[in-house]
Amino acid sequence: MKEITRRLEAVIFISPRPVAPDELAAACDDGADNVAGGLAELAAEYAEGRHGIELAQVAGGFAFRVARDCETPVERFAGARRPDDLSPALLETLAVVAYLQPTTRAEVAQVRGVSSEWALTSLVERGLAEERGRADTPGAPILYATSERFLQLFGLRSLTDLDDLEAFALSAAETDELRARLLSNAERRRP
Amino acid sequence: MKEITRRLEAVIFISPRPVAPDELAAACDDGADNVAGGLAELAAEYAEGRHGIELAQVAGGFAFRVARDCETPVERFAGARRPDDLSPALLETLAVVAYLQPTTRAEVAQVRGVSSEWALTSLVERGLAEERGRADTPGAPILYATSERFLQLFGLRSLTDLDDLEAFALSAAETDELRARLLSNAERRRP
Amino acid sequence: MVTAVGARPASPVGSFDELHIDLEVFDGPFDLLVTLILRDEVDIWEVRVSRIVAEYILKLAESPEFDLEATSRFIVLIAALLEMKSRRLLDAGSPFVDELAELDEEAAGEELLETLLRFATFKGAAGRLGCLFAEHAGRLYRTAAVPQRFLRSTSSGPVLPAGALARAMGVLLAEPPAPDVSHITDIAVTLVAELRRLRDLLAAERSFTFSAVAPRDRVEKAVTFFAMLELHNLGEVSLRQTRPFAEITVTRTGWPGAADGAPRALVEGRSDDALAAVG
Repeated sequence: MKEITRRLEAVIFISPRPVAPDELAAACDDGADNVAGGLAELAAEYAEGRHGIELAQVAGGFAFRVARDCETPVERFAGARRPDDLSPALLETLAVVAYLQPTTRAEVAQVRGVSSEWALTSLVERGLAEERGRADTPGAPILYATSERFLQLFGLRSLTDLDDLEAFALSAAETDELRARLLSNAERRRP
Repeated sequence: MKEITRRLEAVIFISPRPVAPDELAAACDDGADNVAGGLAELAAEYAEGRHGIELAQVAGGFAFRVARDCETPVERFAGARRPDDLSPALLETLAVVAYLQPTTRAEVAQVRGVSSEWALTSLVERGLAEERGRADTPGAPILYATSERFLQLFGLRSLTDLDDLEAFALSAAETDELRARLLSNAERRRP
Repeated sequence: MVTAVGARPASPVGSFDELHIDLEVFDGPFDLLVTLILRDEVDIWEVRVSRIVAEYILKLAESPEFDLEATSRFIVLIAALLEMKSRRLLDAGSPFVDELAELDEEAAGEELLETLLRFATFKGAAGRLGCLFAEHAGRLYRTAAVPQRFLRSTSSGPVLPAGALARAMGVLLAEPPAPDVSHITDIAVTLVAELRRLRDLLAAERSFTFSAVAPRDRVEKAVTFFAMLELHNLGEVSLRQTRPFAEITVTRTGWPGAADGAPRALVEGRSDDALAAVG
């Protein structure tokens, strides 16, 4: 495998969504021609029937997906997992994401008063939260929001179904005030 | 690639966490021997340098990860995801938990000589340690142990991969010397 | 006393590099001092613990940041030094000394040694873990969730109570109680202030008793006592106490009424141990 092909493989592997050719070129810091050549080699390597995963060209770019004839073991595996046993830390993090979304890792950490990096990663792994683009602020941090699966597991039709916060006589829609209130409380909790 | 190898590849690819051999056997509905054979073939396929990803044996299971020399494009694409650094205090606390587990807050404090409540909370929050029931002693203190994530972040297959604690003890000569000096000092002070 | 200031031995007890100690028997960083004490190269008997504490408190007062971790370690070490030294005090001609007390001293030394050795072992292990973390924590694993379509078997209806989210938020939204600071006394400031106050008093009165100038509060009284010992250590006052627990008379040195040449105060030269007894 060529160098560029291995790089493309790594980027497409890590991405939770299809990656467009220009994103791939930017990530690999390489020209469109080289990227196209690498993609061709990768497509041949992961052609149908060769691996348990295949390289798929879908709307928007390239992604690995489970080969059709390997779906049954994957379903069996995913079904056996208990993904929804949330620790207090995860539940709290999920609540912050749910009520303040879209929100950043830094904001969640600030509100909770502790580094919440692992909690967010864990929620993403469980499919309860997902990345939703990047904030238009310095450093362009990743924005997090709750997922479809989150609504499903909590039995909510939409985010407006979230309970109003009684302790805070304010509907969940007024997130800016909520945010300010959370941050000021966090500030005062700090030792 | 054998059928079983392709199935294993699909399951390991889809799982956000390392998959244990028995989970793999259950998902593939196959025997341990076949699974072991498939894993060997998969390991050979994804040996270092062959692909942009490699098969890692870590935290009690198998997982794909980005090859070292392909990390730069992935980081350029996904942003730096390296977990926050651990302070010396957190590493010390983690060492005590790792070697004495399951252990209590009091035991950790005793070894370190300082209250380690914050450090333990922080380790739990970072997903490196977790509560593991309560001790069968007066007061029934919470027991702490290291997590699967601890093994993964520290590149360990299992806890038995930890170096022997004895390896870090001062040498017998150093210890004897220290003791002799401490005690002779006391001796000399006697009337 | 100090024989090995040049080569700096590795300290198993945590670093206090910034804390510089200037004593008659030792001039250098605090962690080196502790190491030398443990190696018997500096005699704990000769070390004025109160001086170290005073240096540290003054450093804290000057420092813009408060390092809780370092301060905790410092307090533990000071406590250990005081315990070692107080056992020596008991040992030196005290009528209470018996075999038991001697055994206790040995046992205490052994215990301190064991504690330090054990901690050194775990510190070594922590260092190794730090290396492993540096090497492996940056490895990139895929964290994408399992696609929805593979989760058919678990997606049959809600399994988590929506109310739990609002409750979790409730914790964060609850106004934190006002911090209880009743146990905190800003000793750093008070000590400096007390030194100034005692000097002012001495300028005016030249001699007074401890109880006449000491505040009522226990902690504040200890600070005044500490300030008084500092003045004594600096040679600015002499102290006289006729018997244990009797009134202490503080007199400015150089004044005709000062007890120069008279039997020195009980606390002379052992101010730190006397302080430990008060504390």
